[in-house]
Amino acid sequence: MDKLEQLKTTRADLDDLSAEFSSNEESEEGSKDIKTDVLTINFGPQHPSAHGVFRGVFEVDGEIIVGIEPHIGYLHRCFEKIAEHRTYTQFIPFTDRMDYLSSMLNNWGYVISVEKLADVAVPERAEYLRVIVGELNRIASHLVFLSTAAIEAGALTPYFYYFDERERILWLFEQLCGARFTYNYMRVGGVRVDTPDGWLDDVLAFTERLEKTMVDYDKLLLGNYIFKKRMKGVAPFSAEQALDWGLTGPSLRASGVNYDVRKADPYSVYPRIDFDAVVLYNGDNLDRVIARSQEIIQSINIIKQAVAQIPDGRVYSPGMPRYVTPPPGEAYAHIESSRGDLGFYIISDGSPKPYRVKIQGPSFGNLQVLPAIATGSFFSDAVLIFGTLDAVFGEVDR
Amino acid sequence: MLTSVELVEFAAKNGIPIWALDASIALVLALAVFSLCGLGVIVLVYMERKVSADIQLRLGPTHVGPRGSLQLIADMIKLLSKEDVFPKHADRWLFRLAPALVFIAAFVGLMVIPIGPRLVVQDLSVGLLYVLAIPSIAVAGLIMAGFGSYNKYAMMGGLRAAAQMVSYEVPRALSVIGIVMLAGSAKLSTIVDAQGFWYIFLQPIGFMVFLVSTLAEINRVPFDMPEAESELVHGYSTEYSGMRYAFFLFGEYIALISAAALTVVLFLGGWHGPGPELLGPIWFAIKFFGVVFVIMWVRWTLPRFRIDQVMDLGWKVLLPLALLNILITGIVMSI
Amino acid sequence: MISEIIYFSVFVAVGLTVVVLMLGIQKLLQTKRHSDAKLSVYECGNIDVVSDPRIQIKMRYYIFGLLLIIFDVEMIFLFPWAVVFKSLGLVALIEMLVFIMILLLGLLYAWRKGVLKWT
Amino acid sequence: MDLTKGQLIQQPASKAGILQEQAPGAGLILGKAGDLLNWSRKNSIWWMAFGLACCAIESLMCLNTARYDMDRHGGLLRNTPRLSDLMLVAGTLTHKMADITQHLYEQMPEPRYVMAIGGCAINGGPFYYDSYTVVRGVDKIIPVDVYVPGCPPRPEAVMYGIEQLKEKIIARGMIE
Repeated sequence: MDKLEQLKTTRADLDDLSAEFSSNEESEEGSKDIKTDVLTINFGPQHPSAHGVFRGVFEVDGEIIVGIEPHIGYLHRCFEKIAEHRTYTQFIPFTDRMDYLSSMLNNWGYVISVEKLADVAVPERAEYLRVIVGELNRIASHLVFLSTAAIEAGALTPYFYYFDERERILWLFEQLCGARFTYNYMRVGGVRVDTPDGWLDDVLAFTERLEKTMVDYDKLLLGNYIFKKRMKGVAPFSAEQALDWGLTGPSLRASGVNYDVRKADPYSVYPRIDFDAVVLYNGDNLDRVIARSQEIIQSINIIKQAVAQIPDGRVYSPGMPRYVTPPPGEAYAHIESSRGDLGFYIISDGSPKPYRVKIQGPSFGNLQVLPAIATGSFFSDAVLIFGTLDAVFGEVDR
Repeated sequence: MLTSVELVEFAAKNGIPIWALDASIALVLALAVFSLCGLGVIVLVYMERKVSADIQLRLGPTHVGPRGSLQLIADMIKLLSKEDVFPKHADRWLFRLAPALVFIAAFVGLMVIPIGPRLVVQDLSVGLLYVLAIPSIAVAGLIMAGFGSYNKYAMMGGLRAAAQMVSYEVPRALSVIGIVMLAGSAKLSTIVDAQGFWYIFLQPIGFMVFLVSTLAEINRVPFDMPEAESELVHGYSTEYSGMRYAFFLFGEYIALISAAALTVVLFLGGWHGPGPELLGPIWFAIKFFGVVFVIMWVRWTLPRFRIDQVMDLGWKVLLPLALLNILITGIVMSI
Repeated sequence: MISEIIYFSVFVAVGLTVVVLMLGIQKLLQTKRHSDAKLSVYECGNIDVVSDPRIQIKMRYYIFGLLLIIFDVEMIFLFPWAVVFKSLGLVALIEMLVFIMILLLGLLYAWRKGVLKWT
Repeated sequence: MDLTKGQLIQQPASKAGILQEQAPGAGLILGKAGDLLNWSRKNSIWWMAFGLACCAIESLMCLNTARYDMDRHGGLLRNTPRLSDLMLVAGTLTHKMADITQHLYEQMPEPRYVMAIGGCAINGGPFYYDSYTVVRGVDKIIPVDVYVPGCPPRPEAVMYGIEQLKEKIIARGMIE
């Protein structure tokens, strides 16, 4: 009996020994490649290229990103809950502050949903004005995108040129509705005011100027060898991946998917306007930047046609009540915002206040892809990828 | 030389040891160089702000002093009166020594640069080697700052500074070998005197390699990896405030001064120009500001490289080009 | 030689004096009001430090550092050679070419082995 | 989060202050020196790149651009609190962001100033009075020097605010 025990323990010892031996072998093999740790870096909320209040916890091995954990919610202002306590018209200023770089388009997305819910007809002139201001705002937003992309790549100068052009657009908006930045211009059933005298001529003059200057700016930024080298082939995104992750807008079209709400589900007077959705095929950083730059050209094209086609008449549909009270029911409408597919889903219970407003913001969908495509890239590129995904945190957090 | 025979005789008569005489003259000269380079920093920072403003459709400083020229003075006095934050976790000595090292290394490098005929503090026979080697010590300061501040961004900035130095030290030094071969000396004043015909025309490849690696050496765009603001918040100097930061700023601009002056000396004929010899420093200044303007122009036009691209450029393009330059120079000179 | 060393040390001393003097003036002028938060590490505003910055970080340019030493040594050999090159002539050129070629081959070898790639 | 923990640990004033109290005649010299310091402080206001929401685009980004160009007055955008004199709190401050804002403020070296830009930073905003996440004004957590109203204020308004801050800086003595 004792002998058996002894044998057993010897056996166990031997097992231990062999285990130790094998583990030694393993550690020896491991020591060939010196063990290094990953550095956990906080990126944001206060960071020069955090685009507001994004916080990403980046795990960096040397210079390569091995993991990203995004933290959002630093700007959560509970818009959807607030909407339930405001009348339909009162909620329009909130949409301004959602995606604050393209306020007009957010206004538009909201009022178009309410109009669908309440079945309100919009005068022709108002529709054209919406197209004009919407596209102007898209240009302004893309200009901010291009300038931040340039800053993140380390070039400061393009930012000043792009913002100069943006100032001109803001000046036009100020002429139209009195505000530089948060416009509150659209109303359920039209737009708030008609254009001042000569405003459309100013718009045309601006588009002609921008058409010329954009050529120079593209040469300055997109034609730059270093910029191209930094951007080309970084974080490529195939069409399937883009669709799986729910990307929308220029980022999706840069991956080769021809989906533009203005074409796929036309609204307003877009069917009467001849333009192309910008589709590029590599889906890398460079394409995402070029897509924006080319969309500016397309927007100029749209504005020119809209100004040519705009009829005279009223801009606000007659007989609209002070409080819009849609019948009970629900409606969903979406538009092509400067960041992608912006949808509003509104449920009405027949009272002057909505029962529920659900906002489908494109920035959120675009941002969630960041860990998937930025892992494995350089730290400096991860910042660029985050920039080219073009998230606005007013809209991500709402 | 400046230690003239009379002075030595005077010293010998009065029993002053020769080293004391040397030291006192050196002190006077050091103070002169310091005030000159202090003035240079003020002019260059003002110039940088004005040039960048001009490129960016802006005006630049206009309100402080005549045309905003007192802007840097206001900034400096303000930095002098700011609170000096010494982070709790920072390494005591590394954190303190880093700005001093960056500043002193850049300042001491100015010792051998001739700005006119015989206008040089110490005309070393290995002046070229000295002026390449000493300012590079500043990189150690950046690494110390990065490691000492116990901050991740600073840490990465310091490591990048090291990576960059590793890649650009060699091409920069190799690119001037051709000049040494042509001039037959590593003494800077001899190199200037040998330039009847500017070396920029005899050594175009060398000049390009030298200019690019100089940009990398002094951490200017497109090679400002150590302080890449878009990802590493302020790079190696993230934790520094007040005067300690100002020394980094001084160091950076003095490095710019010495790099631009070296470019003038090596490739643009130094103080040579039409007119009497007395105008030498003026010609030197004109060429100097020309080079500085080009560096600033590049700074405000180009984006930044990525770290691997930076190293690729250094090892795979500039180093072979520099070696090729030596080869071509040697063959042409032998024929 | 001794005079050059004196000059060098005087320059270093002047630089050091300037640094000490300026920091002293700052010490006199500043308003010190420290709190724990002020002395803590800057982490983009986050209060908790999520990891230690002084870890064993991966130095991907280690091999580059080795190459730097090799080429720096080469450079030191090249300088004296370049100074007297005019008087030595063709033989010296060929000798030095062989030397450079060996190093260049080394560089090419490292390049082919993929060491110069930032992985 | 606890909104009352914003108190700083008070320490004795600068050595210059002690000197002024003890040495006779030092007051005059220090007064002149204080004028010089105040002149430099008002002419070199570096602000922190700290944007919260919409106001950041208007007040932080536009303030640098060609039309407004605070560089003319010596204003520069700095990325770290360590180099900043002024914190522009531009945008809606939420509870989640509040302690970060406070932390950043505390990391700025003295002398430091704060400007609350826009309705949200002043008192929680014209719209978010019934929001459960918005802090009703940044002055609940950090001391504010200048308030610039607007939603968002124009860049000119922010420039005017900075002019007001300059007057405040001059009015302050060197020794606080």
